Amino acid sequence: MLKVENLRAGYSGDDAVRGISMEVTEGSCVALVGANGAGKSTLAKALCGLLTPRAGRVFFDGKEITGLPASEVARRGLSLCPEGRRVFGPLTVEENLLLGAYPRLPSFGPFRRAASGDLQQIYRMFPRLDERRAQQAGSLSGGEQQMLAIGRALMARPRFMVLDEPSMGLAPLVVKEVFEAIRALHSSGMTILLSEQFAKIALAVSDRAYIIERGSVVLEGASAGLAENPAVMAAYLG
Amino acid sequence: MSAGVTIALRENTAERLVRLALFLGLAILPALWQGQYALGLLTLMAVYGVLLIGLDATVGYLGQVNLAQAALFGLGAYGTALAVQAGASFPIAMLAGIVAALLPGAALALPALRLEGPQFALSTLSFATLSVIFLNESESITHGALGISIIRPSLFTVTLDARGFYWLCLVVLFLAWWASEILLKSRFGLSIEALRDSPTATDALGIGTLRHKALAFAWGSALAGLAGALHALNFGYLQPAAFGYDLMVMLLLGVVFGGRRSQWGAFAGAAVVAMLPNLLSNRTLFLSLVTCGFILTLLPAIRALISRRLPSFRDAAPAGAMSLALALALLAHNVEDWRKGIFALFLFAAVVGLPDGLAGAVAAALHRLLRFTPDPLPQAAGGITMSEAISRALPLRTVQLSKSFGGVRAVDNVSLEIGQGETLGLIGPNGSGKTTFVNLVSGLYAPDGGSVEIAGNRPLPGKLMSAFSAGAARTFQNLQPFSGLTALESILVCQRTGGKREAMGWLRAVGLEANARDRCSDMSYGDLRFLEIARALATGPRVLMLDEPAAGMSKQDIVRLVDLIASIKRAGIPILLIEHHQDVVAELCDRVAVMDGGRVIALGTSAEIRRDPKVIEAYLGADDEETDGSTEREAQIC
Amino acid sequence: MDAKYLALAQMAVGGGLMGMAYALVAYGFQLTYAAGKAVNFGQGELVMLGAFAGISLSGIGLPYWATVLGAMVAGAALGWCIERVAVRLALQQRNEGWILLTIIVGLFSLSLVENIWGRDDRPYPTPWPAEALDFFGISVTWPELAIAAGALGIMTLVELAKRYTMVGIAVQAVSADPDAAELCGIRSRSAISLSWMVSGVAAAFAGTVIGPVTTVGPTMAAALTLKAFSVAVVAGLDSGFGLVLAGIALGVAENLSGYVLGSGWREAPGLILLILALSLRPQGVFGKKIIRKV
Amino acid sequence: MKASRSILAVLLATSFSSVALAADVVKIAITGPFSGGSAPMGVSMRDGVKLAVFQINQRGGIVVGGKKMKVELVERDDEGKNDRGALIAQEISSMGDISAVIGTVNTGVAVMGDKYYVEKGIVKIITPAAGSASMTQWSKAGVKDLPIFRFASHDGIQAQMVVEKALRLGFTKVAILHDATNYGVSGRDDLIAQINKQGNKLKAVAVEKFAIGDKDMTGQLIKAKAAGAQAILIWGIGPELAAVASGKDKLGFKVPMIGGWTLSMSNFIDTAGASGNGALMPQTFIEDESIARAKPFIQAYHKAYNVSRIPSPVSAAQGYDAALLLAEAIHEAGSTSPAKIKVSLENLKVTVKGAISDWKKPWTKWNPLNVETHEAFRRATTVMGKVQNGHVILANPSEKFVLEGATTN
Repeated sequence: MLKVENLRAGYSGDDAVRGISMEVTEGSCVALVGANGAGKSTLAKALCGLLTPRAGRVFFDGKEITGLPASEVARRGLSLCPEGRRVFGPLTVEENLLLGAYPRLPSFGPFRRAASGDLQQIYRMFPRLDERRAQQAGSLSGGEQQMLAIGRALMARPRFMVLDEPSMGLAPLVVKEVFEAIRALHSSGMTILLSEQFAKIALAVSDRAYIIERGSVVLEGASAGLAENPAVMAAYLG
Repeated sequence: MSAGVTIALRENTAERLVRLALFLGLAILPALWQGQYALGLLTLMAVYGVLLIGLDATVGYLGQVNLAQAALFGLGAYGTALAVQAGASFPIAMLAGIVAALLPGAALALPALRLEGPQFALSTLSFATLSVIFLNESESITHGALGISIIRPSLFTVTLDARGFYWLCLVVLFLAWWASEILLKSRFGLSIEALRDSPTATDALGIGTLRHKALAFAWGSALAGLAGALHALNFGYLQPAAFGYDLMVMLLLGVVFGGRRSQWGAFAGAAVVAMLPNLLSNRTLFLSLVTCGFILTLLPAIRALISRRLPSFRDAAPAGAMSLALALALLAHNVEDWRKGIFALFLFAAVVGLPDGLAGAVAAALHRLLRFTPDPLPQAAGGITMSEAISRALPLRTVQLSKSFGGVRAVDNVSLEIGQGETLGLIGPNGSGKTTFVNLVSGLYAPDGGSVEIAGNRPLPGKLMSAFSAGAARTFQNLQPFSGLTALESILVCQRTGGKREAMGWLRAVGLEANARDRCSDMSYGDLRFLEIARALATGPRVLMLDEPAAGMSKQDIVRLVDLIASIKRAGIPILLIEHHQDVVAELCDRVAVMDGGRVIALGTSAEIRRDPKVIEAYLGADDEETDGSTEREAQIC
Repeated sequence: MDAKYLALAQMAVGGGLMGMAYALVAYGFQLTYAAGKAVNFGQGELVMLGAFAGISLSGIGLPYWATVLGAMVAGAALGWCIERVAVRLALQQRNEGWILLTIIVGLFSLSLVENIWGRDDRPYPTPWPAEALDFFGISVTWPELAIAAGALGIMTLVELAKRYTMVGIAVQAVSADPDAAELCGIRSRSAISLSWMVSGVAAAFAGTVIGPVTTVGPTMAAALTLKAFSVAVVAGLDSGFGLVLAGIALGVAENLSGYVLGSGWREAPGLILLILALSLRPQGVFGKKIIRKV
Repeated sequence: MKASRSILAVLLATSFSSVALAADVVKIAITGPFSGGSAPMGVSMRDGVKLAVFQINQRGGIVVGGKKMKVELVERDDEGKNDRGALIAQEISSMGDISAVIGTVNTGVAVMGDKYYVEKGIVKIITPAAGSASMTQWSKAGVKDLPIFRFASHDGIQAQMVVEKALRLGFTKVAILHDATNYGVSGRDDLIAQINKQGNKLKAVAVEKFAIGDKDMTGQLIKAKAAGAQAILIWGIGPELAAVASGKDKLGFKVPMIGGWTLSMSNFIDTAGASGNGALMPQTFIEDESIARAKPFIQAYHKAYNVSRIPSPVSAAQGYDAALLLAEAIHEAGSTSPAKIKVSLENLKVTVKGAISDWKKPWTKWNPLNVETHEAFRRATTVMGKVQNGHVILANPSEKFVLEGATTN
């Protein structure tokens, strides 16, 4: 479903992603595991168009999407749930969710009605968001914001979701909650690319994984196998 | 390949020679280009040159839109005119002009300099309006709208005619140029530039923001007053309305058109502002100017078409503007009526087509054509040593430090200490509060609760400068380079003692000796990280805080980095090291603190930490079974 | 009521109503600032162009309300143009170019207007009755009331649209976080364009309601830009209806100080207060505080 | 290389071509604000001058020393800004082939720039700037030989007429309103001096100022009303005058406005609408086709510039007549040299029939003790005009003879 060929990307100076090739098949959950600064987020941004790659190509559903603006990529069904959550702080929880469905909602018409079904689904999935639907997103706790970010990405009815560091800055209990939601999503058939620094939990959720170090893939394979691999553990705690 | 002459001139020498030639040329110009008008224009250009060099100190070097320069110019002019009326001699009258601009400028500096962006622009604008109101309404002093007429007094015993006065203006311009260059290329000037690129870094490194801003503003005001004095003596008649919004806009356009952060640019801008609107009155000259401009602006668009791509907006827009100007010039019923519009089109084409201004474009072209050898650099001296006698106090101690943002507790009751000569590692997953902790210690944020003690001092909460004075120096996770400065200059601004030799020494210490002349904006990410460390070291800190120095570095660079930190450690400087690379932490740190969710969950030697199940869990993520147990354990620790 | 106090009240009311005009123009600043942190120093010229467009339309015989609509359409087009021609580039270059390019566009508009519509001030024809209304001895004219009603009306309308249409919410999302908005499938650039168009509409509308009071001429722009800019910054560039309060405060302060100190000094106290307010609250009186991140 | 050299040659040739042609033309410069706030006056004046020059050239030009020479115009827009005006004066005075200059609206521009003409001895006819300072500066400086002439009813005359009118209407208490420019402030001073001179029978109960661009005059008017003013004596330009008129209406303050000639500008009359009716002002010219003398000029102007009304009729007519007078002086001097033109302007032999009057020796030899020597207009050549329903008419129809114009001076 997603195919990346020899992608290079970065901000100023050196490339942060130095020639990564990878593939995600439909219905699978693939993890990108690596320490902070390994290039996972840069890769995620380059995939979904927030960052124009310097070289290499990205295919989604067999069509090239390299260099398309992020809004275009999102409209094709690839949804990124960004690092650091990036919820719209001044807007309410419900408005945040509605924005996720923006391309298919009427611009001026009764948009709430058009989205009510999807909203109900998200609220069922994250009851806490239901309680706070009228609250400003900026005033939510970190875990709630993460759920909101996932909910917002889901509102787009994506066929493919990229979750970038969903555990960042969350207390362990909350991380558990978030990952349960991800697991549920996966079992409902969603294709997921999960970028995560916590190797153990990422490998537990995913089918396959790529281990990334300094912008390159150093290991890849089935998650179960990698979890047993002492080299992976070593990479994480020296 | 042209076998052309290799120019063996040193860059600065070449610049000085060209400038000398320029001034000599300007001085003999009245002999070639005769007439009062020529003299009038040249005099105006010289006066505006002084004014714009002053304006450039704030707009260019400080990077703030200063809308008060025209008013300060007016105040200076009135100061001189009133002094002349009171019978002052020539030099005293000039001095009066400078003082008349400098004092109100200083008064404005107090409130305005704490502001940035639109707010700064507005406060200077308000000041400008107030000044004009004052000049207009104080009829008993300034004669209000009726204006004030003076006769130019003689300079000592010489009565200056128009040409003599022009030469005087040239001399003043030369001195203003020279003094500005000395001032703005000195450590002071470098500090101002550093300030523009990252006020956070300048505060954190003790360069200080407010003082430099105030001085830059004062210098700009003094030059405005000087220019005003010349203006008053030149025309001999002043009215308040002349120093309003229109003049201000012209001055601003002049600085940007000429090129910011360069005396050459200010001069070019002055030439354009003084000459262009007046020369446009001459139909023939005007038509040839528009035609030349049109042809020049066509070049980028044609170049794009030749390489078979659609010209970008930036390539096409100047050509569009100039073709409109040409059409107006040829077809308009009365061109004089469209003068302002055509002038606007000219400026539009220039601002879009030459983002670095006229001087910038010319300098770039020259550098492409000729090769200059740069001035030699001094030998490196010095190295990493502890700067002052080691005090007995703990280099760093925090007690129950807390900070929340929105609903998130980013730092939660953190108490840590660093001992003499100790290197403390601070690790933890992304978003666990490490950087917020450093921001609290270095005074970027004021804590919600708890206290910080640096080398026995208690800095004011939320004041970077205060934390720096106490002895803390830091690097930044998101780089805060002084983009406009070179590597060497970046060190020079941070040094508290020593000169270029010592600065080279710091560069040598981090292995960037060869990059001394590189502009920070052109340096690689890894090199900039090393430069940040050199910057922090150059301030002579009592405790050094490194925020993820290895992030984004290549393997070889990390090896270099480890060596560098080891040598800093050997010199006895205490270090707080935030790092993700476990091997780096293990090799360097005496003790390691692990943060998660804003709290310290473990503290001990690297080996101890590595065995700690909570740490393993925090790093590898929560498994189902482990999570349940761990939350309880966590509660016991904190 | 004592004649002296009546006079003061008259001045305060007149100033307050004029302050609404400042607020209305300032609102245009706010819209574009939210969209891309750009301040349009040509905002006053937009007001002027809108007013002239309206006058031209009434010249061909259209009724007042139709000229207002027509001017608003023209304003939208002009707002779009400015964004495309001057602002987008300046934002890409990330320098102080924005301020200059908008000034340059304003300069060109001025020349354009002088040559198309002439250099004279002229009245904006309205259907309002000419005689003034009398409220307990304070006279208020219909066009002045129209400014107040128009300002509140259009600001309410736009604010409602921002909250209760999907496009409005999307524009807010873009101003909060353009990248995250892109990820939601919102075309940030179009949203910014839209903000400029709405800003242009507000400016042109302002021209059609301010024009009848102040008359319309090429020189009307400069004074309005500066006043409105002051109001926008002092209120806070993200303050919403805070503008109205700041605008009224400035208008009243001007008029009262003009009356008490003499008309030459009318702007002085307001300006001094403005500098003080900024030095105490740099983010604006009603603005939100900004957190620095490194 | 060759091509570029020939392009250069062409460019140089074209830029000097004007010099080459200069031999058989008379060059006259027009300066004034053609953009910005005072542009309506500047542009009307310019168009008046151009109309006269067009007519002269149509007749073949000016006969100078037996040779017919066409008139060539150089236009410079001073934007009403002093420094720009000063630079233009420097430019024109160093062009070397300019015989004379007509223009200037803003008194400040004249004060700052005219010294360059005086230094070079270039003839300038100031019109329509009426501020006193533009001429009195030369008597103050004691200049012996002055090439500056004025062709406008100066503020001294105007203030005298305004005060006379107020007295004749039986007022005792008046308010003085003026704008904050050089023009307004010196107008205020002239008014106060005139009140004094005419025996202090009027009392200025309120003296108030307004800024250019002010549109709300309520404060000034409330004060005037509270002080019991029976009339408003006003010195300002069009748009602000209109704001005063409509402010008066708003407050129900029904007193007449009497002020400087600028009350006849179309931007006042149009903008003030009905509230402008009854405003009184001294006029040297009234755009009224029933005045036989003025009719041909008015019709020619309307036709040439495709308008139905002149924006500032006084400026236009004064510009027109000034150009005619200048042409006659050049003819009588028999030379394009400014020095000779100056002498013949001081001693014009032929009566020039203009749109305003028959001009018979309007100027005499300069005497620094008496600025009137270089002033063309007198109290007797100026009438009172009145705004009525969008037009300026004679306030006192019996004065029509002045405009029909028996010979002046």
